[in-house]
Amino acid sequence: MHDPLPFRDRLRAAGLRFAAVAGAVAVWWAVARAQIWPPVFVPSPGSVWHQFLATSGLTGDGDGWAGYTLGEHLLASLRRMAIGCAYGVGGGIVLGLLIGLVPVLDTVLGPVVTFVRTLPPLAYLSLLVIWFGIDESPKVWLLLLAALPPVAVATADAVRAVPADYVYAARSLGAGRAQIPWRIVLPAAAPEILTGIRVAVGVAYTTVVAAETVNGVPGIGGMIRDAQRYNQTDVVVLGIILIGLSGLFFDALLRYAQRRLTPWRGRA
Amino acid sequence: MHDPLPFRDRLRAAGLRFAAVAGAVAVWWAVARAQIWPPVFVPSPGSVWHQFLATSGLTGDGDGWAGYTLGEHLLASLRRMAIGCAYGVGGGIVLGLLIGLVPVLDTVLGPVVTFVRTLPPLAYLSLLVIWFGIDESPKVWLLLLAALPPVAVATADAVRAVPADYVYAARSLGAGRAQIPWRIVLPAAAPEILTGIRVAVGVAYTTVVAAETVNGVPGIGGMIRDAQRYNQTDVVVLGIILIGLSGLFFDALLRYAQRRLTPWRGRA
Amino acid sequence: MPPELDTPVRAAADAVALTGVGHTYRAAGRDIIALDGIDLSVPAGGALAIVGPSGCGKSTLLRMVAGFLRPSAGRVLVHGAEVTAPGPDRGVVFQQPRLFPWLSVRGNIAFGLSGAFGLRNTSGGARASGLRGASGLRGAFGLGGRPRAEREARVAELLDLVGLADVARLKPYELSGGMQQRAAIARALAPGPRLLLLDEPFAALDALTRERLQDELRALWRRTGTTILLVTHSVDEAAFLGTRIVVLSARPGRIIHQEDSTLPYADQPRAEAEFTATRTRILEAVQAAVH
Amino acid sequence: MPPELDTPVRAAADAVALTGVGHTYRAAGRDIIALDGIDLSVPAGGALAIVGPSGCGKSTLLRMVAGFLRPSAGRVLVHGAEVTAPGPDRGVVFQQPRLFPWLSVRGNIAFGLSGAFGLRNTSGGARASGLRGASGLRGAFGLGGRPRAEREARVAELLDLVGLADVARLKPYELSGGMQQRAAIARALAPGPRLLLLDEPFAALDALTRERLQDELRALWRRTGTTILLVTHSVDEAAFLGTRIVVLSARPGRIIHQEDSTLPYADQPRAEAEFTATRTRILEAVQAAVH
Amino acid sequence: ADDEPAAAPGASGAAGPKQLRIGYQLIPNGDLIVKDQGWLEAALPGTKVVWSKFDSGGDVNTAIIAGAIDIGLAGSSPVARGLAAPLNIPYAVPWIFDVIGDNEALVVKPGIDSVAALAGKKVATPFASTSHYSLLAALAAAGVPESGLKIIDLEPPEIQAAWQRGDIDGAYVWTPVLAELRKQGKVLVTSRDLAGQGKLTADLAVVRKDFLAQYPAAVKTWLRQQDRAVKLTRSDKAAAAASIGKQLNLSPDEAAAQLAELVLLDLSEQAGADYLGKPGAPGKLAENLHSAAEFLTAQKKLTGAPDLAVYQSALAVQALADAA
Ligand SMILES: Nc1ncnc2c1ncn2[C@@H]1O[C@H](COP(=O)(O)OP(=O)(O)OP(=O)(O)O)[C@@H](O)[C@H]1O
Ligand SMILES: Nc1ncnc2c1ncn2[C@@H]1O[C@H](COP(=O)(O)OP(=O)(O)OP(=O)(O)O)[C@@H](O)[C@H]1O
Ligand SMILES: [Mg+2]
Ligand SMILES: [Mg+2]
Repeated sequence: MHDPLPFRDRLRAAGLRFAAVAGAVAVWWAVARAQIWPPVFVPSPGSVWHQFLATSGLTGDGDGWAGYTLGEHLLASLRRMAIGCAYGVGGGIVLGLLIGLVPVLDTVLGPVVTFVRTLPPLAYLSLLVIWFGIDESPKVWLLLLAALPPVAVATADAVRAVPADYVYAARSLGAGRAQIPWRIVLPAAAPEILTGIRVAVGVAYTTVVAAETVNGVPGIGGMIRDAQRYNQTDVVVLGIILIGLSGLFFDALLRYAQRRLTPWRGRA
Repeated sequence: MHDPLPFRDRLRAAGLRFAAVAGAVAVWWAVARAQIWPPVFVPSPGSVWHQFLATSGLTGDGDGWAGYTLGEHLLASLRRMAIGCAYGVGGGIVLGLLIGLVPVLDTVLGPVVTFVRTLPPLAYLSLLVIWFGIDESPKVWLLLLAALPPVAVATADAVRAVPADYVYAARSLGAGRAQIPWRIVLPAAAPEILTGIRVAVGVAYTTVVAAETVNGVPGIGGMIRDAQRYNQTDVVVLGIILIGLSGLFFDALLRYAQRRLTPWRGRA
Repeated sequence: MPPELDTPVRAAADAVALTGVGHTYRAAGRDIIALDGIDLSVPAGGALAIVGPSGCGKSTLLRMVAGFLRPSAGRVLVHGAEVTAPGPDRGVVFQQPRLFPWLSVRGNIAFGLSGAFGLRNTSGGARASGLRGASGLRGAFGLGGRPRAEREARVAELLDLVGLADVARLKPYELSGGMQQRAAIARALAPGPRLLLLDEPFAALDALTRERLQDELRALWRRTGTTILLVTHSVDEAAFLGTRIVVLSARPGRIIHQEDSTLPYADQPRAEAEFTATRTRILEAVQAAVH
Repeated sequence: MPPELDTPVRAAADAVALTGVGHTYRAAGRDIIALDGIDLSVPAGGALAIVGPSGCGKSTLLRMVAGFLRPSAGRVLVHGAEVTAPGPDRGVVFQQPRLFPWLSVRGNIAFGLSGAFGLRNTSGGARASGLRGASGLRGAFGLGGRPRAEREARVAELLDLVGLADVARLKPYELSGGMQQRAAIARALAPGPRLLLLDEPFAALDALTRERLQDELRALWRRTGTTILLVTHSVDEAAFLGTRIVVLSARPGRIIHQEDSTLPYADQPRAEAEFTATRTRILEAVQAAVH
Repeated sequence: ADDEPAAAPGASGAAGPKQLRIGYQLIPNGDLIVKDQGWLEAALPGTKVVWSKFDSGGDVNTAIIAGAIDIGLAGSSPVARGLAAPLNIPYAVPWIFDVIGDNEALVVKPGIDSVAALAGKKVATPFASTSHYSLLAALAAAGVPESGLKIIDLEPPEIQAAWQRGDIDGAYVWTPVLAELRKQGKVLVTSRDLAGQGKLTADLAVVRKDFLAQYPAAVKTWLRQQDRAVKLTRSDKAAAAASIGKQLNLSPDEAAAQLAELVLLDLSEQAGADYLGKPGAPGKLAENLHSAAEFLTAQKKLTGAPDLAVYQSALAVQALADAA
């Protein structure tokens, strides 16, 4: 849906965002200041900033956290995220296509996917360890398992919503059965698949702490977990903010991709 | 997308499903039997069945688990799920509509939602306890926070995909601005919102163990955690199966709703 | 909403007035000038037929009057007020049917009659709501806010008018192309708008159904004084219905021929000698437009 | 895929044969009999024009021949083989354009030419691929699997044919209704199918463009021997293009009039005396169909 | 001291709390016996006893801060943290549920014979737990620097899985995973050994200070039930194990075995100088907590250890003495 009279004031948007962020920080500062909740739970912006400086290695007085700088923690987590999401998204698209296109697989695989996507990661973490050890693999697998279902569900549903006439048209134009998924279904379903990917990346993010329960340092999730157990809430909040900001960044990328790749949304 | 030559053999579907389940159990049994992994990790179907009988109170020799029967655990969790999902879905739809419809809110609220939906629940669980205590509220809140984002994202994206002409047509027919969301946008976006709800329920399910970390008995998640602590993997697997089966049930309901409510998918 | 809506319409005033209107789309990295320097007016109660080659900007023009698009240049006035948004005073039949897929045919037609809209529609409603006459329909029809029974009766009459009474419960995707188009016409007529904007409304209909609906539309227009803006590819249709006929040139659309006609007021326009003459003039203009 | 595809077509054989074909939809809890007891055949190289009131089942019939729908009763044979699925031997122009929104106009037209399809199309391709003649196009056109340059040349010619050369890079939603329809026609022609199924292909076009494309279609048909199945609301069009003309009754669609015609083989069919006579006969049949 | 439960209501009387909210954990000690037998409910008839299960001392700390529970169970590490800045939780320790004994231990793969031989190896333990503390204490005692080996953060089920695969060479962990590891490994150090060296770890009771001040009688009753439970473990092991087994969903045999690995102290033993101590003479537990805090400070997990006096004043020795 587009505004009937579109008017894009990027400057205004940036201003609004800035105001919103400034407002949020101000509220945070006030809440921390008023000590409505104990400082262990709501640390002040100042102490979080201080932790940022200390752990990022930007100032001399800190040497990171648990032997790694903030950047190293973040990078380690992002690397896992990237691999896990890549496999999860790829697998989700393939599974979703199979389920959406092949009735037999919908009957058999559909329930399997639904079953698997309800399973709580905390319950099967030890299985991942026994299968994949304690290094990168179990973390990547967990992130994969978190990212896959939203994409699979969105893809399967999107496939069912592809106008049958597109498929008929393509078949009449000589596209073989094997080409339909890639040449018709995937592009036609792209908008909803991209929505599914956006959801999936978010879900993967929420799983990063659980994934880094297993030998998770370096890693932002491991850092958060560690800090939380020692009630170093300023570090926890620092980690949360970093996660959120990087999440914002990737979501913005995905939304950009969505706008570029599926410009016909709301107009076709 | 519909098969060009539709042929629905419900019996065949049921048969296929049954065969798939039987096959899965057989593989499980074989794996457990072969002891590829120690029984602590892969308990046999038999011992899980035994635990089911013992904890469900169906036989005399068991009196449930931690003082509650299996049914009570399941019911407690499902109740939390139902409330959390209801609020999460409701809130997600409202937020999604606001973000999708009001550009200013897209600018300001959009990033907030994205930020929040990346946050790992394990990191803010203690805040929930501080704010909401240790009874039902923090659990319901956690489930709510898990269920809301997929719905909000799917709704906002679906709103953007609503053909502008529908809105124009409605406005020309006398619908006021205030009526557009309910009379046009919501029904037009319904298919994708329902997909979002399906994803959301799945995500809420995966969170149930985390939600029941604190004072989680009765509750299937609490039961799984307890059993894990004492290496009673058969109970863990039993809990996982129950979660998965109830997830299958609710997903089937949602898919049925999807078929009934949005029959035009793939044909309009 | 133009304030005039609640005052009686001055018969002689211009219902639609475009001055220096142009529209430019941006697509594939370049500007596409769809319309350029259009000056045009339709008196209240008049019927403007717009003819022109495919892609010349007819739909664009209609969408600007409807308030779906803002002109890149010039001003679009409807009932004296500048158009800023769609409104219930202007009923629209889109080039593609655009029925609401989640509503049945009946639901689509009833959409504009629902009680909640009552206040907005009453004044405009008095205009074009009567459909009696040639089709044997009778009664002055209430609009939004009227009792349920009255609304239902109106929907039933509209269904009869467009010949969809027996498929009222079907969903749009269960209709044939022509049936969808007829449902869209009934939907636009339902609230009885003062101004009807029709984008090739009869293109998907067989010759006979088309002629019957042309007759109905003319009867409705004569009876209620509704202003009509009709985009059509049929020169016959333009001659039959247009009190003013405008021919646009190929892109960028400019007015290359304009004439007034009294044919629509005749008893049997198609039988008049002038009919053929008008057709020929328009056809020549269109020929000039394409080449 | 019918095995005949790879053998030379026997000129006299029936390209399309329907025996006792009926189709019943289920909607809103009841059965809607769209078509009933249709017996129909089109000789290879013939052109069948189907006329009938809106909603009588014309699109349904076409979709069954295309392999999109399975008949509820009877058999549909194309080139001697029962239709079970859509295939590249049958090019389809839908009633709504149904262009792929993710491809540009050029991309849509080129879709049926992509190399990967080469093997499937070659035999059918030999038939209807040449577009030269009236439109000034020249060369016998290669299909899938042919060199890129050849494919590009073919797309360019098709773009010229339907007058969309200057908007080749636009996306479908950036086109006017008529432009979309023209793009859909070009897309269906591209691979040179043996059988063309056209569902009111010119409905959204202005009179002149329409006439030009009718001429082009006839030229192509005469040159290549492509079999044509044309659904149309225009009696003129049916008389101009149909070597066999069929009139269906209102729902349930049954054949109520059928005639063969040699007009399409004439140099100037519209100028023939028989043209008017044929028109009149068809019109009368349609009138009977509606009432 | 095995008082008639009926004596308690007389003491708390009408001034008793409306409800007593207890945070418990699944650890085979007296608390589970009290819960299973319903002694508290019987001894405090005017009070509604609410039992809430927790998974870690950290969660108990949080719940106390949130004001969601009155009495809870937490390990000595979380209590040492809770009493230090920034938490500064206003709670006191009136009871030691158990001193960790053989139920937490350092197990290593065969072939490793001493703590010193762990240099360069991978050892797993759940971070921030009593086991983590004990592991580091054992390493310090053996003179192995922390940087000399790789210490990995894993939860017990994951430790078992990693051990199974051979990804780790050793682990400091508790039962039941410990029992599984012991089957294929070798125990180098147990927490009982470390307790003997002054590095005691324990599961402690914590009570909100304002609750303690307001309802001393209820706390007294609570202490007496705990004492009664400890005495039951000595007088009727089978009954105690049955109760615990029921709470843990374990067979009585298994429960008995696990119970035996812990050191349970009765009321008079708790008042000894090694533990809580007496009014005016706080016991060594305070030093223990203090050294744990200092240790955490060295680990940069605390910004600074509070004074010993903070820990001494946090021992609810008066309540303990009153219950005697
Ligand atoms: N959304 C759009 N983006 C870019 N260009 C557009 C868009 N809509 C229309 N155009 C261009 O504007 C021109 C006029 O389009 P319009 O739909 O008004 O034509 P029309 O006169 O209604 O044609 P038709 O008779 O074929 O419906 C066309 O050349 C078309 O390519
Ligand atoms: N998907 C469907 N479900 C139910 N009924 C349908 C469906 N499609 C078509 N019909 C019904 O079948 C009948 C024939 O439809 P069809 O589209 O073949 O008509 P048509 O001859 O092409 O009409 P038009 O000229 O208006 O396009 C119509 O009455 C329509 O209501
Ligand atoms: Mg148009
Ligand atoms: Mg049709």
